[in-house]
Amino acid sequence: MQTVNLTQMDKEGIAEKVIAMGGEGLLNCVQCGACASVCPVARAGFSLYCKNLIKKLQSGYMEEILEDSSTWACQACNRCTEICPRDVKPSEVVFAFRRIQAEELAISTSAFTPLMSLYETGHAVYNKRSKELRKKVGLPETPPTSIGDPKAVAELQKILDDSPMAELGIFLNLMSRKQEK
Amino acid sequence: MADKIKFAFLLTGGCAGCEMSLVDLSESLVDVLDHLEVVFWAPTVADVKYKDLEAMPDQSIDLAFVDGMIRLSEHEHMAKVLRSKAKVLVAFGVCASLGGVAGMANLHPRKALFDTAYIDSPSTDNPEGIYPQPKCVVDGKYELTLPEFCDRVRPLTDVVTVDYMVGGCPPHHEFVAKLVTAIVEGNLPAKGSWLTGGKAVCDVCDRNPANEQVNRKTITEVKRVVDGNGVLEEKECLLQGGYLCLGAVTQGDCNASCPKVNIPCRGCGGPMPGVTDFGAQALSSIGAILENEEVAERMVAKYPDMAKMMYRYSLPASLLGRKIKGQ
Amino acid sequence: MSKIGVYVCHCGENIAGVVDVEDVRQYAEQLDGVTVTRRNLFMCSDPGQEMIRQDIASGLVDRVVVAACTPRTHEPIFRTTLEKAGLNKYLFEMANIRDQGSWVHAHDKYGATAKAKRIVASAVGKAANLHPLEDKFVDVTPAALVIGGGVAGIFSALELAKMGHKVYLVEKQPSIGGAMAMLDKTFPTNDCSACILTPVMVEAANHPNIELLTCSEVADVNGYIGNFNVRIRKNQTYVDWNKCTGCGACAEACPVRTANEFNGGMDHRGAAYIHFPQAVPKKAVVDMSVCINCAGRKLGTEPRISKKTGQPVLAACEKACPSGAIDRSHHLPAEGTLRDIEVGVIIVATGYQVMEKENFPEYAPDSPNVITALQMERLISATGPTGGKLLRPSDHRKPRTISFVSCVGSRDVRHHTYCSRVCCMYMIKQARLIKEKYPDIRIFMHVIDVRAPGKDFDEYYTRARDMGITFVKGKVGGMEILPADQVRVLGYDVDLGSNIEVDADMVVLASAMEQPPTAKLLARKIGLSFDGAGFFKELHPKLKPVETAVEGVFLAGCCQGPKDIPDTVSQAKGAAAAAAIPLCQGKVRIDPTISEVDTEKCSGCGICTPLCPYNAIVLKTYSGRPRAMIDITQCKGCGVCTAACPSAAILLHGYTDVQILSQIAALTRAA
Amino acid sequence: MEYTPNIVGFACQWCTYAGADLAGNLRCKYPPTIKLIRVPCSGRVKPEFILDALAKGADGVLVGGCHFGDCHYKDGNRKTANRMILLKKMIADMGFEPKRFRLEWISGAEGQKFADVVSEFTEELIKLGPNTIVEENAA
Amino acid sequence: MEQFGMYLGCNIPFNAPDIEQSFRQTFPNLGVEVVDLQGATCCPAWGTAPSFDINTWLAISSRNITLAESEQVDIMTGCNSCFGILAEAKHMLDHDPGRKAQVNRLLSKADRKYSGSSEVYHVAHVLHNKIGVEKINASAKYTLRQLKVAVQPGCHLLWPSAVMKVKEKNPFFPTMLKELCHALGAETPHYSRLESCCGMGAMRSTNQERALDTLKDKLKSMKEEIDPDMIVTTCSSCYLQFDNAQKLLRDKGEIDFAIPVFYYTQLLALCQGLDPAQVAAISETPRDEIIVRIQSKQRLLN
Repeated sequence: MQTVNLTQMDKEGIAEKVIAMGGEGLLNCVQCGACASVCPVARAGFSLYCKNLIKKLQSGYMEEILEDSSTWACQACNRCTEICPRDVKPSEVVFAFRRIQAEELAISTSAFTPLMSLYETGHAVYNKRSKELRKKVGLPETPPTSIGDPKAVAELQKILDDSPMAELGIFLNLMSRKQEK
Repeated sequence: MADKIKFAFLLTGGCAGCEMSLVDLSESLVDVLDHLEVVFWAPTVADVKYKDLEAMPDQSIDLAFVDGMIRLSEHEHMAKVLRSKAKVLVAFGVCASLGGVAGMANLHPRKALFDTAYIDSPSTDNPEGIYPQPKCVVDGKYELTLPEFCDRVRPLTDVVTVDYMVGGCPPHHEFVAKLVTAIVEGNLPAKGSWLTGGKAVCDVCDRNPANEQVNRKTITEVKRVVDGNGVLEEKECLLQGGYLCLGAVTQGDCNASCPKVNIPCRGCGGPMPGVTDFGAQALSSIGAILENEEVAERMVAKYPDMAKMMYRYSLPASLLGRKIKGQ
Repeated sequence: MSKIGVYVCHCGENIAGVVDVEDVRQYAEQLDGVTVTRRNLFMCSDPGQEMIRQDIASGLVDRVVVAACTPRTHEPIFRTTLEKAGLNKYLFEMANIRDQGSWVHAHDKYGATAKAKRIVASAVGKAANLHPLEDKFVDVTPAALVIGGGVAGIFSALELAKMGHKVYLVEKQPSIGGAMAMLDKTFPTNDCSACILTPVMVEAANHPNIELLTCSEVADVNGYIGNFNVRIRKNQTYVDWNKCTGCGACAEACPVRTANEFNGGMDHRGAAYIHFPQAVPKKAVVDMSVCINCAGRKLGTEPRISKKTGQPVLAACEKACPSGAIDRSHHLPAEGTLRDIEVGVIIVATGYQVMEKENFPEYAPDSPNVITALQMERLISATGPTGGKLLRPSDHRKPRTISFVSCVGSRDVRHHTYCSRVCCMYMIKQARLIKEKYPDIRIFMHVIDVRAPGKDFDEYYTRARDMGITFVKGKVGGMEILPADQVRVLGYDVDLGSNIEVDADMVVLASAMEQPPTAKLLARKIGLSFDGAGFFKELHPKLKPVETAVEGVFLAGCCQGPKDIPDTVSQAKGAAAAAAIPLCQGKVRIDPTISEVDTEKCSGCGICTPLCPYNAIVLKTYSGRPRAMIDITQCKGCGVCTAACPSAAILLHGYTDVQILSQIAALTRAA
Repeated sequence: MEYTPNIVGFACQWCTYAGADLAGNLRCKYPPTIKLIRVPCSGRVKPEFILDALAKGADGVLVGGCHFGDCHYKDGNRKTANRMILLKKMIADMGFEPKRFRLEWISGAEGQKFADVVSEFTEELIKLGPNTIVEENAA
Repeated sequence: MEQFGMYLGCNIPFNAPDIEQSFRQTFPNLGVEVVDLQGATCCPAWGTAPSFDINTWLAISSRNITLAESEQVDIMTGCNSCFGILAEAKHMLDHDPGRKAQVNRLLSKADRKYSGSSEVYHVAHVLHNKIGVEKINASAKYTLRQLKVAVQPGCHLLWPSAVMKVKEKNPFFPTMLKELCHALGAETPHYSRLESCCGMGAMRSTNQERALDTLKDKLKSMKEEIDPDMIVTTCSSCYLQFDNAQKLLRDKGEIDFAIPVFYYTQLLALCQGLDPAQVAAISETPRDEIIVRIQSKQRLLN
């Protein structure tokens, strides 16, 4: 491991940014480790999990960890938030960091498909075999959700079109396709 | 016997009830008149024109009583004239000394008062909605004037320097007798004081628990006379029984005449010497002996016009004096 | 016209760094009645005080206003200055421009200066209306009350008794000894707790100046320093203690089995029982809440006569008692008996409670093998439920692996934010004791960090590491229940940077020390206040650590905050020393800033009488009419009556209407 | 010039005044709008004082006492609470925005709360604008 | 009849419609009417909007809640993750008026307004707290007596407890699902990894290896400690993970056993005597055998 010169770490604005993105408890953390002790992500051996993410953010890391997509393994199970003795709400910090990563498009590749699907169908998860499955168990082919409801999808798209998510250009192709129609 | 005391009596905005209490001296009034020379008593008794008063030499009146509050511009004018003519000026009765019942009008803007009096009251027939005008021309040639209706009621003390104040609505005749005797005998306190026995209604009230060497209890009930809760025992304290009796806060020169007949004291006697704001003191004294906050909340609910309850006779002389404009 | 001197303090840079002190001084110069204005770097320093003394001595000044810090700390200092200069010390007023000025408005220097001027004007306004007041003195009742018979209470009582003062020591349990009596050994010396405490308990019980009132509680407190009237409730014991010899026969005979509090509920006692083997006084009590009335007769009735034997049918305890101390034919009131005592001072030493494991859902509270450290203390004690053998509660087998979990309820915003101060050390102690006795047991200590700052503490901790006890830096976040009543501790090792698990046979929770809820009731009776953590608040955290806001009432031990035994004993002795002062002086000063009735003005309405919290106001006949009078020894100067008096007949010296109205006028005057 | 509210505070010496001192010790920032008048107990505060301050043009008045159960004089604060319930109503009857008057229980341990209360009260008063009674009376 | 708005989410209608069918068929037998929330979208899943922008998340979630508001019903979700998202969103909106105003501005684009009048519940909450175990027990035709169930309550139903209307007595040792299984006569022995993660969702899509390891750990605890006849869950994500990833583990030779998996209402449906071809028809870990055992004559209650 290399020595880190903490005086050379640029902490400028990092905490503020994380707090603004929803990680309000960042600076309350005393690194007791309780969150990590029960964190599925930590227990499964991912590299960046609540406790060490918080420590790194507190120490001024940002560039160095921005591309680490293991934060996207967080299940949001919130057990950390339930037990944190300092009310840090570690899962909120993880999500705040994810939002910062998203701004830089440092997103787990696995996140894109659900996003596209969400925009197009209103469902992050969609299974093309579903009609067949539904018929098999005696249900109408289409459930009463947005999948068969263009008005509902249009409502959702109106919310998404002006969102910071759209500004990242994630939906660009889909949006132009919609306009062509 | 020295010279007779030159005496004047002026009614400003009031009901002349205070003058009645002087008349109530009945036979003793005859004795009093041996000592008094009434030089002015208007407009109630003598047909004296105001210009007659204006014509009198300054300081020519030994003793002047004013009853009534300052409601019209005329009241202010006359009060000032009388002040210059009189050596000793007494605000006689609670209207003159504190503003009186009419002072509650200060919680309403002038427009609202006029609307009620000249437009909205059921007995009024005023389809054109005409308000009293200070000036008007009749038949194209007679210019008539009316005194101006002031923005608010003021006690006499707000307009001129008053030498003595007397509470009561009206002052109790027995006290008036004592008072006149004291004046005649020249037995007066320092100027600027209340003329009073200096004790509260409770001191002369048969219902005061202290008479029986019993400590007062906190208030657990809130009642109003209008609710018809029945009559308390003869010796039972009205305040302790839940009625908002202001006897503890009020000068008792009335001999507790209201509580004697089951009516809670409403504070016409004015505050005890040394108290500036009658209502605030009443609120402080009574608020403190409420059993708990819940009783206080009930009191607020039961008396929705808290200011009018506490300042029934004294609003114009209170620290705020009137309802201030909304901000 | 008064001659007011205004002295503006720089407090080094504390004030002057923010407030323009010269501007404030100049402003004060033109206020009505002000004759002298001066500034100084530190007004409370000798030169600062000398400045005031000289101005008074030379007749320039007859009222003093010091604009500096808070009167709560410095008013007494400057009052002494006035006194030394020959001026009545109550002709003094402080303007608080530091604590409520420069310190809180450092971001707005202009605003802070403007505010300081108003505060000075307010103080000058009040000063102009001050009157000289005279201190009065009353005799002190030569006795002390100590509430709580734990180690703090015992030492407080002994110290006072040894100085020659009469002491009442009140304890609600049947025996004194408190929490320390439950401990096995004590850190950092591993002394046997009972061995060092029992002789002290006995000494307290036998001291001629100490009257031990166990099974007793404080029912009511009235009065004031020097003359407290205290009502003590002796709870019903159902045993005649004059006859009871503490032989324990009743406890053995009693058929009831109920959880034994003294052993953390890990074994049983009877309804008739003796608190613990070394109890002082060693007397039995009957706990009626669990008594099953085995002989089937009501209390206070004559026993049934057996048809078979012709003998009276007695309860097991009655029958067993060799001295006739238990007799159910007496009608004994369940509420006990009341007794009034008079004391000059009170020491509160009510101790603490530990948080129960049920407060911590994430730590498998349903597992019998998860216990609190206080329970562990009993489990390893020779007088404990297992006779000192370490056996885990679920199956009474010797554990192979034990995890100690620290900061359970302490340093945790969900429970208590404070550090309980003793957990690290007692965990280490217990771990060491276990390891010494059973070297084969694996012990893991899960800590956020080890706090061992006392004398010989760190050495004690280091030795624990040497003994092979494993320290894991990292707070435990959860536990899983394994088959066979094992508990899997889900931990994290900060140093390894990795998650860890321990399959433990037992888990010990170092749960927080906290103020028991009953403290609220006592606080209300005495007038004590609480700090942010819920403990009794001392008068000053540094300089008056045993005094309270109630004069004559002192604090000792954990009721004031978590502390270990040495600190508790130190504080107990400190409290005794402080409490001894009024007892030795024999007189206490009555603060003259109290209320007084102007009988001439009083109308006898009696509004004031139910208001006084101390019943200091009585109606007496004066010229034939009832008039209020205030007993100066009872009045504490709250001013509730003053504000309520409809006749403006009650004056609160030091806070008169005129003084307060002059302050309001100064604060609202156009700037 | 920007309007800075002038708040007259009445603080009981055991709790709120001590809380204000603690705010100083902790260096909690708040606007320099409030000036405290120290009284032994909030029960000493006559409603008249509050009306007097408002009549003299104070923009806001704060009365601070101990939490219930914490009163140094057992229950002086309860008398205050009763009085202030009546007074709040009366102030409103007299045309004042009731928000100009605040009753707060601030203990000696609540330095931050004192600062927060003053900050919040100041904000509130800025929204309400100045108390114009003095100008109104002069007019 | 008490009504609840059935919020289906994504996995249930598209990947496990037999669960949807089990809702539609079991609830009427318990006196509850299932109301469709027409036009519902994704909750949205943690990895989508919530990982990008809080207000966009809240706008989408609250839009879904408004569907229930306009039907004047409370929401009932079948997926723990949907429940977590919606409950947290509701908590944030109801406790932060400023946030609510911002989100309502976004929602106005879709001509909707969130008021907060509908509560968010999970199917398990409705079953346990609204319907109650007695009614469930009374509705069963077949008993699960002497069958051992490994319960999987799933995480989003437990934490953070502050946002939930219905709470477990101890969220670290949950009992609601156990009690629901007891209502059907089953045994639910404790296993140590009761509350450990199933590895589905974000973890699986980020790193399948680690997600499978996580699941394996949990499955082994079940198998070794209690050897259950089946796994029962009330989370559709957990359900898919246990069913599908268990197969993956078997295929890779990491485990050598197969424990059938049911969503709780599927089991309930079987006990109510409903047709397995509709309510429990799609799975990758075989469960036909246990279904036959459940609906056998011996288990028929009179």
